[in-house]
Amino acid sequence: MIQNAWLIPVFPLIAFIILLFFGNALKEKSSYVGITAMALSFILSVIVLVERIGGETYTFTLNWITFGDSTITMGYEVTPLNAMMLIVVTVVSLLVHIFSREYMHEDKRINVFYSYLGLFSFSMLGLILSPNILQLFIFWELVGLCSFLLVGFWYFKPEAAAAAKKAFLTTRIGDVGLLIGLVLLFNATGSFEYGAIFSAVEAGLVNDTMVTIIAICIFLGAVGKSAQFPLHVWLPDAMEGPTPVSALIHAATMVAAGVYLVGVMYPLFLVSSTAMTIVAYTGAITAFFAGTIALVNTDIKRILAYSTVSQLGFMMLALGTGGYVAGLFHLTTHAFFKALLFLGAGSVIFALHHRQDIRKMGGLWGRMKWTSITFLIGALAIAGVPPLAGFWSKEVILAAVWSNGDMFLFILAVITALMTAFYMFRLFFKAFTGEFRGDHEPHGENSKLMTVPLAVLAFLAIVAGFVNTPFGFYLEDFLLQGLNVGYQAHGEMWLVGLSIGIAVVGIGLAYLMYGKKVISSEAIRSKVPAVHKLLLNKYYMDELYQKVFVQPTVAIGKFFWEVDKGVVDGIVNFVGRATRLSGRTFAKRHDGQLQTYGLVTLIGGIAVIAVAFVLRGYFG
Amino acid sequence: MVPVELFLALGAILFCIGLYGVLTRRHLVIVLVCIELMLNSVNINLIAFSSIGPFANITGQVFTLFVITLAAAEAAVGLAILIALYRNRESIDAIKQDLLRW
Amino acid sequence: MLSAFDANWSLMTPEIVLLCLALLIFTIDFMTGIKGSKPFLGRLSIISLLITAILVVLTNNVSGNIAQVFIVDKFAMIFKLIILVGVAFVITISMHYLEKNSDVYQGEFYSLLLFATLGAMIMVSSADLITLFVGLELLSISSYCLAGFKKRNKKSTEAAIKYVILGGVASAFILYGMSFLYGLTGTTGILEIGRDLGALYDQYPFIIMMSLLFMLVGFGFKISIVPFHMWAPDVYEGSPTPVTAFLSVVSKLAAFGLVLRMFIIAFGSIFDEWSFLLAIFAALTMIIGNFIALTQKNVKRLMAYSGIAQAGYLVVPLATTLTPDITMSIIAFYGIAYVMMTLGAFAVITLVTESAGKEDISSFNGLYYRSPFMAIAMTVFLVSLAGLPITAGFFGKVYIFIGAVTGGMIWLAVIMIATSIVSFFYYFGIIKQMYMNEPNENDEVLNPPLSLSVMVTVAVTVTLFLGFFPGLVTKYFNSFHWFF
Amino acid sequence: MIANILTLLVFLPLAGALLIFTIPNENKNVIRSIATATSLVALLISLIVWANFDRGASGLQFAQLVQWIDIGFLQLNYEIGIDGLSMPLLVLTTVVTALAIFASFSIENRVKEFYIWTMVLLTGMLGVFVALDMFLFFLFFELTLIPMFFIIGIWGGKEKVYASFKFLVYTGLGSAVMFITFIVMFFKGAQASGEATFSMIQLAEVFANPANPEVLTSGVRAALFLALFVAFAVKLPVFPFHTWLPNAHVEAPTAASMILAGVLLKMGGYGLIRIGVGIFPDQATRFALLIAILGVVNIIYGALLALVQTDLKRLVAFSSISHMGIVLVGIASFTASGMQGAIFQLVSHGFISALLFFMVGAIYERTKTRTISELGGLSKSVPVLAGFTLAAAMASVGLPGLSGFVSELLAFIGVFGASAEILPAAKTIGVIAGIGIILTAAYLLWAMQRTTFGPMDEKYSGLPDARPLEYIPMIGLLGFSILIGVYPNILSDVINITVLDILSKIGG
Repeated sequence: MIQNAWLIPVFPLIAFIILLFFGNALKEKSSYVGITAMALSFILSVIVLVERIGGETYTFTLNWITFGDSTITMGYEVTPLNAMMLIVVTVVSLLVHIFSREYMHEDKRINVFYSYLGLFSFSMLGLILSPNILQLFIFWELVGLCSFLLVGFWYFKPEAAAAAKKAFLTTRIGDVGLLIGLVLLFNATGSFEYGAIFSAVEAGLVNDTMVTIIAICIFLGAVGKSAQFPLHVWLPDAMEGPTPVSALIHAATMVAAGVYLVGVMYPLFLVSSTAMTIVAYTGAITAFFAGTIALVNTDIKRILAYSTVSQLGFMMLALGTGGYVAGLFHLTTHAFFKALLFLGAGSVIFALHHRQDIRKMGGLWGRMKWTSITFLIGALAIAGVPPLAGFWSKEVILAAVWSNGDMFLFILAVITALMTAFYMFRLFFKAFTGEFRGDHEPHGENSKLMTVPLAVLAFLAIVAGFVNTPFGFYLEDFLLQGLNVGYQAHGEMWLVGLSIGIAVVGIGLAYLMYGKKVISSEAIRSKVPAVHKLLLNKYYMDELYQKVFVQPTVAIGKFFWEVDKGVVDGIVNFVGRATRLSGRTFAKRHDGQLQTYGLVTLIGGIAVIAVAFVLRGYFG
Repeated sequence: MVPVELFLALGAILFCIGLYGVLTRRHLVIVLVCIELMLNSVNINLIAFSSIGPFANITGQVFTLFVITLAAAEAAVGLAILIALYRNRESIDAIKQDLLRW
Repeated sequence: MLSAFDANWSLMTPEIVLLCLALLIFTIDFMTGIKGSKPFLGRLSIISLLITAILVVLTNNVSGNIAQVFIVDKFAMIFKLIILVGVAFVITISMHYLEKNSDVYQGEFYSLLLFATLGAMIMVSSADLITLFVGLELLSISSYCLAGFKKRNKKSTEAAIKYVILGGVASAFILYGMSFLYGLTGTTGILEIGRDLGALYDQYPFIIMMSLLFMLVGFGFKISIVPFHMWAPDVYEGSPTPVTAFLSVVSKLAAFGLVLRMFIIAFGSIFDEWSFLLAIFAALTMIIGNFIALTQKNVKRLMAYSGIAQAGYLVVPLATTLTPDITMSIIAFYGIAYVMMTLGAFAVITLVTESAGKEDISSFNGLYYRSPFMAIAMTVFLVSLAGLPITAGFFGKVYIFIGAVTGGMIWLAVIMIATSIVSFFYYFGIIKQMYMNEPNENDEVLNPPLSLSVMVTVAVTVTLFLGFFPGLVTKYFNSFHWFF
Repeated sequence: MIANILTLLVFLPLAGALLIFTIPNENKNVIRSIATATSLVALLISLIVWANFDRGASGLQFAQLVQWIDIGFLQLNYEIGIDGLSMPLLVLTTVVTALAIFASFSIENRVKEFYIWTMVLLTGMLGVFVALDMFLFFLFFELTLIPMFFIIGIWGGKEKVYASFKFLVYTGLGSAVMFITFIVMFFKGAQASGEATFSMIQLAEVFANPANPEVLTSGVRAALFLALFVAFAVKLPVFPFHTWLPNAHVEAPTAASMILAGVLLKMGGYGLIRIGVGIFPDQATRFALLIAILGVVNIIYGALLALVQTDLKRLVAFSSISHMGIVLVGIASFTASGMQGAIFQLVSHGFISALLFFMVGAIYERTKTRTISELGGLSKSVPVLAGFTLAAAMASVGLPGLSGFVSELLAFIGVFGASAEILPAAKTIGVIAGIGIILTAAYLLWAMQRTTFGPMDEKYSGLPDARPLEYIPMIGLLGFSILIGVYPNILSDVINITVLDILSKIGG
């Protein structure tokens, strides 16, 4: 079946095409088309994974374009990493498809929604199966498009329209970097194929500076897509999209593509220590930075969004510090528990008639049992409570950072982990415990269509971590087949303890502040109002970008537009007008006086003759 | 013997007077007369060349006859047009003839 | 010296026949009463012209001369044919015009046109200053009369008086220049002058230059090149439209033939001394003609400036160092193109302005709706005048252009192209009026008379045909030895 | 049949025009069907040519040579033929024109003239792409001028007269420069080789032959190349010769805008490669930096101006200017990929810009406005149109899977791989061009945000969505864009050998 892996993305594509043409007729039934396609993909992915575990990497290519002596191919490839990612994506996607059936059923454009989801799944799966980095880039852009479409799904909301544009544009900045990186890489190695690239790089055919530049360019793409600092600004805004979309695209899959990209290009990064350092620092700073913002935010989806940014930073940090398996492991586990959290949040929002402010929630525990329990599992997982998935992956990341030896990074990582536990439980306590503070009672627990996906994800959030524990590094062995990515650090016992400690401290602190309310959050806030304001305004990054990039660009554009009208076109019009004007001036000499005519004839004749004589040399 | 240059100078002077008259006089009859003057300067030249020029021969005088004839024809047509003009405009002032311009 | 009776007078057959026919028409006019519509005279004139044209083809096919005073060569033949066809077109236009203007004495009009034609034919055939002058005056004096032919019309008489006075001055200039030429060479024969001039120039450079320049002023006036063009717009505007057409095409081309004969034969040996001057004049003419034409609202005046600009194009080959035969091929080709497109345009202009009763460019508004055929034909003529493919005007210009580049006058060629672009404005301005504006309120559908339609069709066909297959004509021209 | 197929292709539309000429004005539908049929047959013929095009052969195919005008020192031949450079553009022309004709059915006044002019225009455009004789090339080049003048001037918008005259005179001026250059090339070639010819192929050999350095000094060749560059720069258009384009595009009726942006601009790029680079490879490489800088200026300048436009159609017009910069950058790299990128961009932009103009036209037809601020929420009122608009915008942005991406990718590979001797500072240029791509995304998405997205104005609520007939151009153009985007080999195997031929001259 592994030869037929190409079918995995094709199923959702077929769904997309069907819905594109017949969506209007199918309306709500569209969901079944999408769900069926995803289910098929999922089944096939499982088969492929099983086959791959015992098998070889399978590659299929055909010529895509020829120029000069170079040929670029396209095709698909099943490597261990791919196979793993296929499962992650198909699972989450399938669950989101199911979840959306209920969540979106009131929307008239549900068929459009499912067609977009289909397109996205196709693109994401295509991205994963790409045998070369160019094809990856192609699908990379396509998922960006889907993200744009889905964020802007409710296009009639100006915020959604703006967010969609922002999402696309910001990632586009990174993408151009990536594109340049790819092109440089191609020119340096003559190929887009991973294997050819890596062997060329390892053979030293590309000089170190170039490798560093290329790596940084490629990383720029990852920064955009995975919402790393300083291009993270789009992800929180992208929460304007429907919540299942946030779960699928902006938590589990697409945003993780940046991490995945660094993962597949890992041998290249390994050659350049500078690039690795940049990756690590970017990841760490992002993780910390986004975590701090999440501390004060009050929108349930935005908290999760910042949390996602922070966790993605964590993965980058892992990769940057040599933790190849750690980063990708966290990517997997994070996909499950973050999708769970988002879908849980979606469930809450759905029940609350699309209200997202956690200050207006509270006391949902009794009202929405399944949602609450699964959400708690997700929160525990992300906080790193053993034996849930997040614990195992976070622990290896800390180990990787520690073994890297940079104390600054390690401290940042620890603080971030602490903050993660804290703000997740701040969210949990505020939303699910205490009194209900909203104005509209929730309509109770949602239907099975929504809770079952939650339950499945909760299950995965619990067990996904077991594939790579100190008791057995199965995932590591699997991913490292035929790959040399250096030493993979494993946690020592004290790190495990630290990990648990962080989680406990964070949760405890949140409990004290928001559960028990022993410590007043108000008091802390009033002590450092400036910091609070700064965090609340997300470090003023949006405003900064607006002032530094957007407004000057528009101003320059306006300036040039004036120049274009006034000067460039002005000269053209001036020439035209001057021609006409001189014509008129000449014409005015024809004043109707025949004696003027005679005189002009005479003077003109004499003048021309004089000029000619002078030129001819008659007058010396 | 009077050198040919003197006759040529006379011709030139006549030509210039005629031209000056054409360009300055407002009375159109005078203007026509001045044109005759210019043509006569040509005749003087031709006859001078014909009799005392470097290649004196009879052709010049024949030419002169043609010039005189055609000048007369031209003057006749000119005067006829002048009369038509006067009928239309009741003026033969050169300056006032500026319906056609620009 | 040959006796006049020994000469081969048969060479002059076309001229003599035309003279007789013109006199016949003149007489018939007397006998039928001076007033009233006389379209048959027009038809008769056209037939006379065609007979003459056939005779030209038959008799002028050989080279020959009458006492080196009247010569017949390819140059004369082609120019005569161009002139005769041109006049035939002009008479076709006139027939329509005269139908609309019954206050004009028709018989005189046609016979005067024929006399003028005779003058033009003599001009291009003459090889003697005297003959040349006589031909010129015959053409000019007839033209003066024609210009003022609407004698109750203020503009017409004003045009005539301006024309006669300035024309007279120009004649005086030519004669004054000729008198020196005669004085230095002792002959009025152009061929002899041409033989002797090279040697004489070393002796009397200044006087010969003077004489040349005086003649240049006069000839420049006749072909209306800047700065001697001032009369042209006024006269063209004031004259009856067919006369304008006659002046701007036939009269101009005949004068051009004269210039060619004088400059190539008589002054050919001192080419270097005047080519540069002509280049300057050509450049000025193209620039000023096209620039002023931009601002014109009166369509006849516009055509006057356009004609001035076209004259500039025609001067270009003369100013470049080509062999006379190539120069002539180029000029003759453009001459044919010029006759076709300009007279075609004038036919439409006459039709439109006479229908509208005004000569403003706005009378062309919505012509496409009123007479699609005329609008399309006019478009072809204007496109050809503007020098865009695929028309005779385009290829004529290309030919001139290539000639200029061959002759090393790239700057002149560039000016030519640049000013052609300027001319797009006003030529396409008329096109715009025809297609993009709605018709004026009182304008009705135009019903052009058959003769005019036929003439326009012929003009369009030739214009397009020469655009597609210029080679057929140029090949023929290139085989010529143009001058006697 | 195959032997003279190009002649058939070129003059078929003219025959169509003549046929239309005979139909009375009133039979609008007959006229429309004749025009459609003619353009479809032309399309079919071009596809037959495409199918029979030998992809493995270098040099010219379907060549034909007939003596046309012979005036002793001047010989003009009817010499036509195609290679991998002209083949795609030929198909582009027939496709875009056929679809533009579908888009023009809404024209109700003076239908007959419109289609006559369109047919003449088609002949002109096809002729430009097959002509191998420079004089013939010029003739066809000029032949496109007058129909476009009429189409803009008669069926255009408010400022149609100004726009049509500006188009006529400005591009006419460009043609004039081209013509002068051609003639000078003709003479210099004749001086150098003793054989007077306008044939591009022969002239390329003459100019490549270093045997006659006195006549063809590098100064002369540089001047000729620069003059050619200016001539084609007007058509392409290249900053600062671009100002006719926004006027012409904005005022032209939809179908004309499609043809104008889709095909007419391409003649500039085609000429630059075919004649500029083809005959003066050494000079082209010498001025590579200049070309590249102008290309980058075009990209950035066009994008910046597009960013601040308030009129949707003008925005698209400026996007054309921006995109044509990529052609220049691609050419300037003088690598196989860059050159191919330039050609790809010509083709791809042809489809995409035509689609964009079609969409703007369709929107305008319904809303009667092109002002961006007055639009909004089109996704709600006309979802299908909005969807295609969005798709067109995405194609223009360079989204993979659509043709724009491939050309950008190739151009980038080219410019980053350019040899430092030919194109110094190539990487800087590439990076700036990259910024241009971001700006492209910015202005298009911003425009989309304000037009297709956002709350719907109530007055647009009852607008009819796409008519069945409108699907043809929309799907057709988008389909070709997707086809090239998904499987670019379909183009590259045609282009590649020709590109290598061109580049082989630079190496030598």
